[in-house]
Amino acid sequence: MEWLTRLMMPPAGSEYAKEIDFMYMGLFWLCGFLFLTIVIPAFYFIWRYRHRPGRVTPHVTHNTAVEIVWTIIPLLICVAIFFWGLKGWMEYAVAPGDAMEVQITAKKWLWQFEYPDGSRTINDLHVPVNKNVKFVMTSEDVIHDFFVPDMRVKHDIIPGRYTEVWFNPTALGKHVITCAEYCGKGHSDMHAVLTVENDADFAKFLETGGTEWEDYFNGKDPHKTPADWGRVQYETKGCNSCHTLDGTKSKGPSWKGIWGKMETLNNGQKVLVDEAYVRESMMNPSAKVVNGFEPIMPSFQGLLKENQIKGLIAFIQSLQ
Amino acid sequence: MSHPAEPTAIHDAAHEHEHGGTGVYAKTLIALLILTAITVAAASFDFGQGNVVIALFIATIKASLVVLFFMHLRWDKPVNAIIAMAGFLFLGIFILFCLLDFDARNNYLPSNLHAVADVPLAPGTAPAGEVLHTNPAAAAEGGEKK
Amino acid sequence: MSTTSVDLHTHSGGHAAAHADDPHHQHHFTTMEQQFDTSKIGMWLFLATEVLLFGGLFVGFGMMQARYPREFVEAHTHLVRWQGALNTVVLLISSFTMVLAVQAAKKGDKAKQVLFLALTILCACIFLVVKYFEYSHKYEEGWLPGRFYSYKGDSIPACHAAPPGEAAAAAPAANAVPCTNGYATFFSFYFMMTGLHGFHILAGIGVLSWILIRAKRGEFSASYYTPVDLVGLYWHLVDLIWIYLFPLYYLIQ
Amino acid sequence: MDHAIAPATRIGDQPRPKKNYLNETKGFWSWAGTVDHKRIGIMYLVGVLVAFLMGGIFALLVRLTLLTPSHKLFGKVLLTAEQYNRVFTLHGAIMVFLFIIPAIPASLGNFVLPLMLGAKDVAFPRLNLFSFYLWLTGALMAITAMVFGAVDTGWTFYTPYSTTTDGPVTLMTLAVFVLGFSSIFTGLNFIATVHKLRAPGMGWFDMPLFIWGIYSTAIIQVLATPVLGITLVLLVLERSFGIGIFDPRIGGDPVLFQHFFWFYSHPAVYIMILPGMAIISELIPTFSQKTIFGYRAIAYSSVSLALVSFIVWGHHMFVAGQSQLATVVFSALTFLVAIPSGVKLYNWLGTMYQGNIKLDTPMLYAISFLVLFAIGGLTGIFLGTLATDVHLTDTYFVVAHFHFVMVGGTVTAFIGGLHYWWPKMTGRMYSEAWGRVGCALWNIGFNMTFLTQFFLGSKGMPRRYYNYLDQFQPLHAFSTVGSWILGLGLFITAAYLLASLRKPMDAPDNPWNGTTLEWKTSSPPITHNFEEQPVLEREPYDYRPVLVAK
Repeated sequence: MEWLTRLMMPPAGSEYAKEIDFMYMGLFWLCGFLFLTIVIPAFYFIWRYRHRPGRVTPHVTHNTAVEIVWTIIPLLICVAIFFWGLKGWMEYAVAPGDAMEVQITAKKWLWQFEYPDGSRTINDLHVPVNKNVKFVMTSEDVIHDFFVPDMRVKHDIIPGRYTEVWFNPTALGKHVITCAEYCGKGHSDMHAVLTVENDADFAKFLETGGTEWEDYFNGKDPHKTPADWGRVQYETKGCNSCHTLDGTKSKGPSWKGIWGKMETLNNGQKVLVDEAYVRESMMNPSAKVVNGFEPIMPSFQGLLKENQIKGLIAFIQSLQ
Repeated sequence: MSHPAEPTAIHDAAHEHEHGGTGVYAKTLIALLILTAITVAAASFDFGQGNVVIALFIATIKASLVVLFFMHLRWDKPVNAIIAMAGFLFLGIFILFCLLDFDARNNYLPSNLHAVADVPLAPGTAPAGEVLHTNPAAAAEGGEKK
Repeated sequence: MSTTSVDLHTHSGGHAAAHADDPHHQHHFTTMEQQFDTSKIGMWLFLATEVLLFGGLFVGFGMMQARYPREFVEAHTHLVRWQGALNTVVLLISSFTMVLAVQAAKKGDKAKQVLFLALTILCACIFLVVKYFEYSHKYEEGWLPGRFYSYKGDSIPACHAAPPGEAAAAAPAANAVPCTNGYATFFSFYFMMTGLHGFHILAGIGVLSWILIRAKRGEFSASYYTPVDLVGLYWHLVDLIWIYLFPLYYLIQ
Repeated sequence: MDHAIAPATRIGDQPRPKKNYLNETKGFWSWAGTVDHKRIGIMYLVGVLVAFLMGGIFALLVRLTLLTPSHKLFGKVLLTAEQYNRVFTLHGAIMVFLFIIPAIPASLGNFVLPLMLGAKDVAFPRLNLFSFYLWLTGALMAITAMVFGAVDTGWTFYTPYSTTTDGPVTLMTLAVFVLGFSSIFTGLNFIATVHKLRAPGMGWFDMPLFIWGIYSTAIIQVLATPVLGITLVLLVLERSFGIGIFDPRIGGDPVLFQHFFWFYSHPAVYIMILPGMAIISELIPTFSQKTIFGYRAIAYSSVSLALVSFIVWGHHMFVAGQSQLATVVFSALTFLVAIPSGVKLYNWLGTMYQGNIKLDTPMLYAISFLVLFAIGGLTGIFLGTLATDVHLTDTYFVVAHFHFVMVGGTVTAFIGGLHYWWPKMTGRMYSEAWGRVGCALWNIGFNMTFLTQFFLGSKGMPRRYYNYLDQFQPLHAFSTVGSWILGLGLFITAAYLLASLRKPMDAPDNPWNGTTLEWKTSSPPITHNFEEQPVLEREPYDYRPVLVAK
């Protein structure tokens, strides 16, 4: 029956997820059976007692015994299901004491993760495999919801309060994090990537912001250049929520053709878009704001590792 | 009820006269005034949480007097009493289940924490010009420090 | 129920003919009594909806009090107890005069009916006058709802003095903005609840005046006094709600 | 019990009276100022069907936008994310507040309830008209809000999103407030009517089950809707004056809003489904030509559903940050809902057993209801169960679940009831053949659209999403195609029903051999409903052959 589970549920990323799948399938078969107890008699009666002129129907007003049976049996089933669900839920609701704590701040429309060592990422969550990880969440604006389908957990994130959720990932690799509480225009783009990795990789990640970047800088794969790495940063670090690649104006200047251009700043000065300017704009964005744009960009100081900055510069350079 | 009863509105009205009456209403009013005095007096002592309980208990007695005598529910048809009780019953359900939630919840951020939240977050997410999480009163006072 | 003898318990009487001439009799009712009972059920149902309408505010008040216990208790002290008590007495008396007006209507005593209705309206007006003084005092002091709250009393602590135990995680070090949250919320509820109640008083004055005019015209009699009775029920409910508002706001300090 | 009486059920068709409620008076004001419950019912019917059309168009637009991940149709982007958010909000708000809640009680209920009771009108005819105008006012306010840019809050108006977003939220909220009062007055009217205007001889347990359903609905309307009213007032005040109750920026509590909202809106689900069940309880015995099985069980289950509906609202908030204690209590109570719902389903089956089942269009819809509502109800178990709910809530699984209950349940029953009473309301029979076609398309389209969404949901597709992962595209496309078939089915249904109005009146007084009192009067009824005050002589659904009079 594994195939049926896979048909209906996303991949299971933790032991807890497997338990939920088991429960889901259990309910599926149970409800399927109950469904048949309704539908089979219904269609049998329709055929068996189809209209015949002159057929006289018996006058049966009720049958107490039968009615008690079909009240009590569902009641017992329901009580059993409640306790089954409660058992699974207790596991979800109570985080183990030894869990590593990651702070999540949700905001329209991105996720910020902060690790115990203070390093931060945006829309990019890394956790070590087979470790309990607890997330302490709050929101900056409206209600969001931290949903990791592969882990079968979700919880609302409420402004002005902390909420918690935890899991123990067992499946190495990438998983989707989505926002499951409607939060406006960018609701459906409020994704983050969850990477479950082994301890060594996780330690390295904390040091350098990941291991993946190495593949882009060793020149082995023609499809993995520093500029491609920059594109990955563009998509995962939140750049794309303000900068477009096709020349259309968004909240920030489009990156298309910006490299090497003389831009007019909001104080009337002109500046050449080169490596120094791009670097400064990431670290101290409000220093030189291009005319016609609000100074709304936050500093990415400490958020971007050196390799990521290099990648981004290469990427912008490539957008001629 | 195979034979029709006789009551008419007039008859019924006359019938109702047997209930109530100026004397009963006056006694009710006096009881209500005395209870008001008691509840005011009780409030000047400090019973801790008990004050709320006493005040609401006395209020409920007073409300019952109004409903039973002034609103005639004591003599009225049962259906009206059921409707009245249903109103209060469902209000009770509402209160009870809300408290069930509230009493067990204590994970608030300190109020106005976000006024100075120092999380540098990205861009463009708050409507331009709107400062999130500032205290309106503080804004009115021009940020005057207390 | 398959007998030809008709169960008439919903139509006690079948005396339609007796009232066929009554101008107040509506065609879809068999008897005046049935019509009267129906109106009463309708009125009680309406009162039940009123209870839940106000109830929502009471629940909200209770929940926010649980959230800001300290602020609420302190804010309570800004309310003047004798004003609340006076209004309570005024409303109780108005309920008494109202019930006497209904009794007079039932007896067909026009003079008394008009007198007691007028007294009830008078009490309602006194209530509103007291409320006016209360409100204007609050307005002057800046004890206003939500974002209009501008009272600068010393008792209001700075925001970082948050409830203990919660600030540990991320409480900012230095933040000295006065934290009016709980206070402003208290006065939001104060104005909403007494305001909605006051609105009901105003509406009550309206319908009472209408009843008064009809009573003067002699429209009510022992056989038809439904409007007086229903307005009476409404008026008592307004009183009843105040019976809860009074201790909740003026006595818990 | 002796049966030596004149037949109550086999009424021969009397010659049609020349005057009926439709032609007794003419002109605009004869309708706009009418206090006749039948005319008010018809006006409501027209109103809710227009709302249904609007909500349906928005639904098709939502589905069409989701056809491809690029949202493009013939190279053009159909809706932007902002437009999409407004459209699904409008779909939800219109369908819930303007269509489903008033659909059965205010239109069919208004028309049929006094007839079934053997009364001349509802208890308060003028209040009834007032309710209708409140509904109309609310509808016009909602449309005005739509013209001024519409809101993007979702029909649930969750704070603090709703207190901070742009758009005419205040107007929309006030529209719903007004609609709420329309609903309250309808419920109040029906309760008083049921209590005091039953025909001579009709005790509580001689009432048709439709009345029980509407009565239970009315209880909820009266007791729950005021809380919606106050919630919306608080929301408006929060938005306009910052009173600090729901918005955490100024000390409020957004979860409190959810409690307030669902205290009404969960019972509101039963305002929607109970009348649907009520119609099915009429259709099944009539088209099985057999007495209802377990009359009292069905009657009690209606009332108990109404009561239980008030104590389960927290199951909308299992992951919303309510206390864990509340979550567990609400989950346990939620399972109570399953019992009366199951009792009804099995009692209907018991009624069909040994019946004489005629598959006319209304019965086809009743059977569709059995199947669709069973799926809707059973998938509710997945959501009431705590552990699985955590994964499934706020996904398409929930979307599919409540569409199965509200559309597969309520709307199916509504269309069934519309067909059932159409001859009574209009005096005309519709095309039976087209009726079957419409019902078949309805079933195919509905299941294609929404069965698919269970899979989307359990796979992890969150609801209210404009962009989605490519892997979901095939299922989304399938669902969208289903919505077209659904739309086609409804279009055909509307077409043949409207076409029947062009014919001369041809409906017999009792085309389905029904036993309840509305079939005792002419089709369409006269203005005062009955030539003579009907007297109930047999219990409803009594299909025993009539004995010869002694």
